[in-house]
Amino acid sequence: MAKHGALDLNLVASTVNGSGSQSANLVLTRAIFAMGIPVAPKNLFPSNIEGLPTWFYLRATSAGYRAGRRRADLLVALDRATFAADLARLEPGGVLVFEEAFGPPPSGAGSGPHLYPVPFARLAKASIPDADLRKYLTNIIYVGVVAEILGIPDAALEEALLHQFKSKPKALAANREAITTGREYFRSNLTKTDSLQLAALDQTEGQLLLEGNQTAALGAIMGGCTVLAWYPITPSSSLAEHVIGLADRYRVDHETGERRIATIQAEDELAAAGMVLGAGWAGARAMTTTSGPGISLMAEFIGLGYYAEIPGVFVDVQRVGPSTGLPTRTMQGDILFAYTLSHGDTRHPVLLPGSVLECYQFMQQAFDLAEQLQTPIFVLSDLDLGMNLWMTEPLPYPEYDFDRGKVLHKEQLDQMTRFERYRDVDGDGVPWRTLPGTEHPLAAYFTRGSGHDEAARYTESDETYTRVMDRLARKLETGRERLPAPIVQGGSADVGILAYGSSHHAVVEAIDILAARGLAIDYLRLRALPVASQVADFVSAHERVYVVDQNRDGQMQQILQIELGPDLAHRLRSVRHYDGMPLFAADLVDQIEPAEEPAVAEARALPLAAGAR
Amino acid sequence: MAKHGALDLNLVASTVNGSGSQSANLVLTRAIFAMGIPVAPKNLFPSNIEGLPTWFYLRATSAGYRAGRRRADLLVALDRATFAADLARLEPGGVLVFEEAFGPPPSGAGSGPHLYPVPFARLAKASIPDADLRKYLTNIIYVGVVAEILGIPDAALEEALLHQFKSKPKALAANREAITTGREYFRSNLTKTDSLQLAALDQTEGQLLLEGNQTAALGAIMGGCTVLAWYPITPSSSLAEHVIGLADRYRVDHETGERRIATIQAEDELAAAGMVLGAGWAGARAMTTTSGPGISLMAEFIGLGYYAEIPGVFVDVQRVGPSTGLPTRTMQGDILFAYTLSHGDTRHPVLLPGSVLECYQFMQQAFDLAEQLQTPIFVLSDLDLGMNLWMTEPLPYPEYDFDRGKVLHKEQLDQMTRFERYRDVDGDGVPWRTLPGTEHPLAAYFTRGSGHDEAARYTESDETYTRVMDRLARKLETGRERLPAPIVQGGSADVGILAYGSSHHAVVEAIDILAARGLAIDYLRLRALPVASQVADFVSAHERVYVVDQNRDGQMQQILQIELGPDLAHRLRSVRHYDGMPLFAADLVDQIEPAEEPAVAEARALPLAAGAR
Amino acid sequence: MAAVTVKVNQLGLSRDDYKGLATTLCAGCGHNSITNHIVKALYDHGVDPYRLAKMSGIGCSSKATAYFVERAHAFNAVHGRMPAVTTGAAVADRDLLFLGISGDGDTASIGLGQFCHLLRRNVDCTYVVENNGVYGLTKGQFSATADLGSVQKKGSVNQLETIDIAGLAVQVGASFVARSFSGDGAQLVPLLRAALSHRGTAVLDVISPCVTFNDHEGSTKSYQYVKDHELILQEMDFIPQQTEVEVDYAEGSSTEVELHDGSRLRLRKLGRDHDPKNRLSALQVIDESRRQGEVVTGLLYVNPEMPDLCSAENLPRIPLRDLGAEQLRLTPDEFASLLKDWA
Amino acid sequence: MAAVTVKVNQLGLSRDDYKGLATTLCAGCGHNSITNHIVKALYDHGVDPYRLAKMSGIGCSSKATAYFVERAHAFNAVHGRMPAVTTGAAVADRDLLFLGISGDGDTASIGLGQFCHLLRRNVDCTYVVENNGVYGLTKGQFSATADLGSVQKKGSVNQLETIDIAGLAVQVGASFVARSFSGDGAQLVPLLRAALSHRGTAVLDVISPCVTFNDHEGSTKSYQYVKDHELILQEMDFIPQQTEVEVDYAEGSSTEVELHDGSRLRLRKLGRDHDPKNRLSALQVIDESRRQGEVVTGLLYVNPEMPDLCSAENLPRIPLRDLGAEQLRLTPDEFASLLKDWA
Ligand SMILES: Cc1ncc(C[n+]2csc(CCOP(=O)(O)OP(=O)(O)O)c2C)c(N)n1
Ligand SMILES: Cc1ncc(C[n+]2csc(CCOP(=O)(O)OP(=O)(O)O)c2C)c(N)n1
Ligand code: SF4
Ligand code: SF4
Ligand SMILES: [Mg+2]
Ligand SMILES: [Mg+2]
Repeated sequence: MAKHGALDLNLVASTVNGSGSQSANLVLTRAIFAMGIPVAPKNLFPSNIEGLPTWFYLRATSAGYRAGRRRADLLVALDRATFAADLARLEPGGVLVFEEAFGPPPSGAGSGPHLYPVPFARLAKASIPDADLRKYLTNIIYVGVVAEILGIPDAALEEALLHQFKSKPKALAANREAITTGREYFRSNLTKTDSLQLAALDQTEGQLLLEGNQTAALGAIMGGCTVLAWYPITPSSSLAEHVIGLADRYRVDHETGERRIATIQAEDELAAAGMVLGAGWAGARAMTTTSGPGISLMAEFIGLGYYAEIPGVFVDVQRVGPSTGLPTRTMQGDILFAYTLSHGDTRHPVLLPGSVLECYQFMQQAFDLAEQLQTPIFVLSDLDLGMNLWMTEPLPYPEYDFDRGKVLHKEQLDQMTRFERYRDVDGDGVPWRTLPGTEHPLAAYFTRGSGHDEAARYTESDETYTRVMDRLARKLETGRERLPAPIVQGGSADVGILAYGSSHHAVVEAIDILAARGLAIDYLRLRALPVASQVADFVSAHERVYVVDQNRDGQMQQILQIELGPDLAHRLRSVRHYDGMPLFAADLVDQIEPAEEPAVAEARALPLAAGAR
Repeated sequence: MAKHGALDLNLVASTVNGSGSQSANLVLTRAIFAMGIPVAPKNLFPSNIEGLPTWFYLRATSAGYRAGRRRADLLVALDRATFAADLARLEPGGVLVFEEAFGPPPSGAGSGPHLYPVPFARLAKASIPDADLRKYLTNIIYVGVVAEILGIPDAALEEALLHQFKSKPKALAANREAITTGREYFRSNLTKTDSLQLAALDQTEGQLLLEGNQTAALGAIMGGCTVLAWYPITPSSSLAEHVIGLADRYRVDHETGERRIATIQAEDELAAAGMVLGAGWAGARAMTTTSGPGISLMAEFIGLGYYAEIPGVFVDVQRVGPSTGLPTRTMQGDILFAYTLSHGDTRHPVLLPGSVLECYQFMQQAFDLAEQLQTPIFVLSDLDLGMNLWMTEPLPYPEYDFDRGKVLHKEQLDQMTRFERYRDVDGDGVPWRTLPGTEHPLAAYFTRGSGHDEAARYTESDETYTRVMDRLARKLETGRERLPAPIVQGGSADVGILAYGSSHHAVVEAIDILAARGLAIDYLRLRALPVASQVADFVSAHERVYVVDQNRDGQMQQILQIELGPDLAHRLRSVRHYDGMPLFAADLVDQIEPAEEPAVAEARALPLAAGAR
Repeated sequence: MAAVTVKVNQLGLSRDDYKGLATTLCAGCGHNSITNHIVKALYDHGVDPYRLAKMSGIGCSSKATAYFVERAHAFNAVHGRMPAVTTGAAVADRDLLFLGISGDGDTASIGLGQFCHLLRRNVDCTYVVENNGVYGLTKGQFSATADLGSVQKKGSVNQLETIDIAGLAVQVGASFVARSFSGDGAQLVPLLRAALSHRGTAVLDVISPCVTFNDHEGSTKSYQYVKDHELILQEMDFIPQQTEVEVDYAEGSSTEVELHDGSRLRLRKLGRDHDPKNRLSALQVIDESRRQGEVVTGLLYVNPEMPDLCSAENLPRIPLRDLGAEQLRLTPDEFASLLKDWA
Repeated sequence: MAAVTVKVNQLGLSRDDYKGLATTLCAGCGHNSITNHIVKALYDHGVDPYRLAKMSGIGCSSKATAYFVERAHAFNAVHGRMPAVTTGAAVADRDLLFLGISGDGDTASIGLGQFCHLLRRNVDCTYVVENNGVYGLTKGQFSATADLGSVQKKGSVNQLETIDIAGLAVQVGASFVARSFSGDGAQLVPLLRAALSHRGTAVLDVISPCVTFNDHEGSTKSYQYVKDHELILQEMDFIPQQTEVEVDYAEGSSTEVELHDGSRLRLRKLGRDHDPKNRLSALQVIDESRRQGEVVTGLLYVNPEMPDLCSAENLPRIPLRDLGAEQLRLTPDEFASLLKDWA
């Protein structure tokens, strides 16, 4: 699918987990990256600790695409259990590196690949005497083989090894040796018959390879998070653990040993949510990280946060539901549920980062928004974004100070004769609050999830109830325009595509592919819920808008039907992907192209007109 | 609003709770009912045990309307705290009975009502020597006063008293006496100046006065519920307590003392939901009762039930949310949340009883549906339906046996060579199941909320995951047509109204009112989600369809936007009521009439045409 | 006008300054008596209303935070989840003084897990369980603290063993555990003051009869039952910090517990020999009294040494919520070097 | 072909009939050893696979139900909520034999409340906690059973007191509580059999080292630590119902516990004097051993008299799920008379 002469190489390594495959994959990734070649790695790991099939997808493109691709140009097959099935992943005419002991692949499989059998186990046994170590080093041998096939220079590998084993000189040496073993074996025993080759580029200068959970964690720290209450759950745990790691490094007073953040591992997600609300009520910037099952458990507290108007940041790194689902696969399956979480009339601002950079930025913004709007803010990331490495421009140092929202301190209260916690004095639906501990007779109020009036007094009055609920709806309107605005690309096509979150990267590529085939598509990337007014403009301006959802039910498409109303909704077409794999461009092209067949045919017939659009 | 000569009397009694007001109100209700007059009582009580304002609305109509009305023709004001405010509830020219000690109402209030001051406290003191008893009897005196004003005969009161105090002869006598005290006081000290009068009718013959929670409980028992796991929460507790009461009476073996039902008061709603799933999995007909906060807490388990396909009946007697909200007020606020409960792609059948009769019927059906569809079934009632008395035709004895769904027993397995728990052998998306304890080597399977294939084996396979999820979507389609179908009334008007649940009764009346004003409206009563195909037909056949929601966000209107798609959705108009009060016809008329002003004007200009429609 | 002399405490506040809204609970409810004892304890203790945070769950009991110290902030959380909310607030602002009110349903039924984990973390707060053995607010169902064999108003008999809140608290490692009775201010007020002076979670399991639903014969949480079966362990006096008091008890009959802020609780043994610093002795006295149908009251266990959560987490003296960007963000240099590490 | 003689049990089943799928846990994981002991216990005990219901929560431990008795139904619930699911299933079909497998995170962190309430109800099941002090499946975070001062693999030190599952179970009124070690089949197999014979909840807190995340020095749940610090209370033999066995221990050195189905557990005291029918003694031995850093194993407490939930609820002998409309509906006469009452 790449342009002529352009690089687009996709490698798939099939291994078992808990066997050092992770570091082998990373070293290979970083080595290619060190060659100046953009990479897009995807790790497909099982929900277990060791011994089950794991696949690593590594794509390298000169176009700098960040999405993956489904079929492999080069397949490294190291897991006997999946060997036969894995062959189906290979492009016709592709390259197959495999454990010699598996025996040759059944003929016909992969229609004539270039075959490189390598006795990995035997090589490991011979070169790594320590059996414990061997378990973790067998995989790295494949990196040497692949380096030899693709022409990855030692210098690039060395750079990658140094990154991976910075502080572990012994491991560094052992891994280096294992790579050499692989390279040497290929040189001495096999002949390259394929034509795959990686040539250095200069497109990664200044770029970083980071995981969304890592950048989100830095965002939390830079956003002034002082309370993290969490409960471990894949794929969100590493976000919390990154926050803790950063805190250990940057939030500890060298002299006193004091730690300027509380990181509490709660007993479950219910408790974590409650801690966030307690802390937010008391004035701290508090957050939790979780995934689907945790969101379900937090429902009651989110309703309290909504109605009692308490700030808090709730990060959902989405995995595949329903229920326990596929804990190590990716999906955008919690959008509708998070947006409307809890019984009664509720609706919550949801931020939808589309890149690791936005994971960093939106986390900071989330704390501002939570305090500005005094309500729980969701940040919905996903496993693909959170746990895979992504090439990114460097993260900028924040330019603005925190916005702590409408808080009245003693000094302001001194100027006032009356303070009512829930009165809309500014007309934006956002009332003022005081924090416990404020030394002023007007300051205190009673926080509750039961009916209350503007002065926070208990009431069952029908009129008061309605008034408060109407203001809450107004507050969300205020929020609507403060949230990250959509980003529009193009503008003159008849057809649009609307996507959000990690889908972005496949969309960008799909647009290129479709454009090359004569179909021009404009693109709106949604970055928050409730949707901003630009969305209606965008939909109005297009005959058809494809809404990309990584879930079965087309949840965003459904939300848009509600938010945009029927007049615009009839322009929406749902494009859905929900098998737990990251979204690839082909998943979109395969759905959009046939649907647009007439338009494409027309465009082909009129190449000039299409180009002029 | 009643037709000329027709009876439409609305009484409001303002008292404090925990003071015997409840039984006074009930006696009055049953007395009027005993006169053959249709009644519609509504109890507005506070979320507390004693000492706070309570209002009782009692409407009597010859038309047999079951909805209430907002303003009082006769106000009984016994609570000093709300006296001034209560006056606003009185229709101009209405009748005011009040505690003399409050002093005369401010002039101008209620524009000249008929005033009947009564020294209730003094009368009580004089006639009821026991101070403890007096607390509970003061209110009943008002019944005597009202009986005298309205002309309620002693015989009717006696019938009501007997019903109320059947097994308590002492209380019966004391209450009878207190009523006489009231009647006598009025006769001796006051002169009737108003023209209110109740004349006997013959419209309650064979009818019952029942609460939805009571009839739902009987439905559960008749539906074969064998496990009830619940946690107390207003307004659902009485449903569970009625089940227990019925079980104590009808499910206990006289000889052995064995009880053919387990009624477990769980430690919370999470546990209750888990118990239901455990019992459903093991083959019992299990249910829970809760309200909004409980639904929030059950979210995770409902997702498990959906994905692992476990039957269970989940009753939500809705109160006002969000959060703790107004526990003793009514709302239809959990519709959208329950329908889409839990993270990931989920959707659940929801039954929407619209009467106490349907509370009884739908509970029975719910158990059949749960086992037929092997999934959690929601029954969404509300406080108005569940905790108020409603006039109803007698409940019919069930005609059908239970449908236990697709369960394979040993005998069937003997005929089979393979059993796969999650295979769609019948093409309806509903697989077969076995119960634990089945003595057959093919029977066992592994139930889990994680990814599984047709044979219930753990898998993370993308294709298998998608296949299972697609089947679950298909299963819901099967459910769609098995659920209680909508009921359509009329059929030739341009305008339609769509409502569900307890709104029914106000809708029926509003249609009469609007028809009298020249606006013909057809009516579809939705009785379940997902919506049946008739709904699309109905909407297609009408220019505008008013969707009645007792919630702020127009949740059903939003669901319909999703379910019907934009072409039909643009015909929908949202009518919302969300102040916690039961829905009254005027709430609808006041919204629909102005919107239809042009149509109404036209109809008035063309009376014959309108009549001919 | 004649000048009226109002008695004030060390902060210059009158007892009225510690009052709240009028109660909406039933007349005679034990919870109301506890409210009065709390008002007295807070007044006597000279608690600054502005630094007080009143926490609760849901239930009649949990409503009680509205009925004292109107000038303090309050958080009425969802049912059974006060512990988590308090934990979050306590780390956010360690200068606040947390007083939590819960019920037996709130704590021992729905809230059992959170309650135990609160104790495990030793969050600095006073946690009062207004224990009536029933769900008052939902009209009289048994809670998990109802005793085995206890009779419900409508006649049904509780078939399950009680969850003994004090015993459970000691078992899971609480640092301060006492039991008392709503009717016994002489005991409850010093216990409350000691709890306020304790750093860590101080659990007060206070039997508080529900006159409407659980004060009948056959109930083991009725006024009469407690009066008949109370086993008072100690007489006690709270001696504030810096107060010199002459010891005038006979040798050996009294002990003192020194609390975190320097104040002391003086205990004079009454019923049984019990060392409140000995966990096992506490478990024993609780277990035995329960088996005998007695309601043991007094200070059951205290360990003033156990670090509270903020100390264990090594949080700064200045409340977290007061920290600004300067203290929280990486400096530009640190930021640059981190990104370099990450590259 | 030569005939192969396969050893079979009283049901005519071979040990292989009690096996499950191949484990996917780490090689060397304590949970795998426990699986083997369970297979042996079920085989020896002659448990009917068709009547067995395998229950679990979420975690490495909770996966283990897949690795034994493939021919039994299994329910892998959500995290921490196995108790509720088991309770529901147990009342639905009292003929099933429930064997639950949980982890320390599953039981003592997220599941603490449900666990305690399961015990309170004395639901008839065996409840095995495969206790490794960490969350294995989510890669090594401390769980609530990690001991105070225990060191995580990455070096951080646990600041919180442990939740002692056995102590907690005794405290909240469990009817059968034992502790064992995954490496000690001689002890665990008879305990498992006794648990299966017990009617009511039988808790087995089994220390089960996580070789991947918690088997290092500084961990108190490592193989080495348990080996060095185990305090074995008793040697034990399970004596099935109707088996006559000669007593050949010295007078006084052994006692027997008779279980509900007539089988007996014979105990020979080793370490300390402890009467497993005495709650207080159990609390004491648990408390003391914990304070000394010992891992006390053996039968800690048993009370065969306590009624299980189905008995307390007076459920019929025939499982509820087998009742039909005839047994469940009111008769037309009853129905009519009820409506009359209601009119
Ligand atoms: C999640 C949830 N479930 C149930 C309820 C209903 N509810 C309110 S208070 C209460 C029990 C209160 O009992 P307790 O804590 O003992 O307090 P008391 O009223 O006896 O003082 C219950 C079940 C609720 N508010 N929230
Ligand atoms: C609601 C929910 N929260 C979090 C998780 C993630 N999770 C899976 S297993 C586990 C902990 C398992 O620890 P433990 O019970 O000790 O079992 P082990 O793996 O150590 O055997 C967690 C937190 C989950 N599955 N569900
Ligand atoms: S119901 Fe009971 S607990 Fe509630 S206020 Fe009344 S007496 Fe107190
Ligand atoms: S991670 Fe630990 S608990 Fe999980 S399987 Fe491996 S050794 Fe066992
Ligand atoms: Mg209570
Ligand atoms: Mg564990």
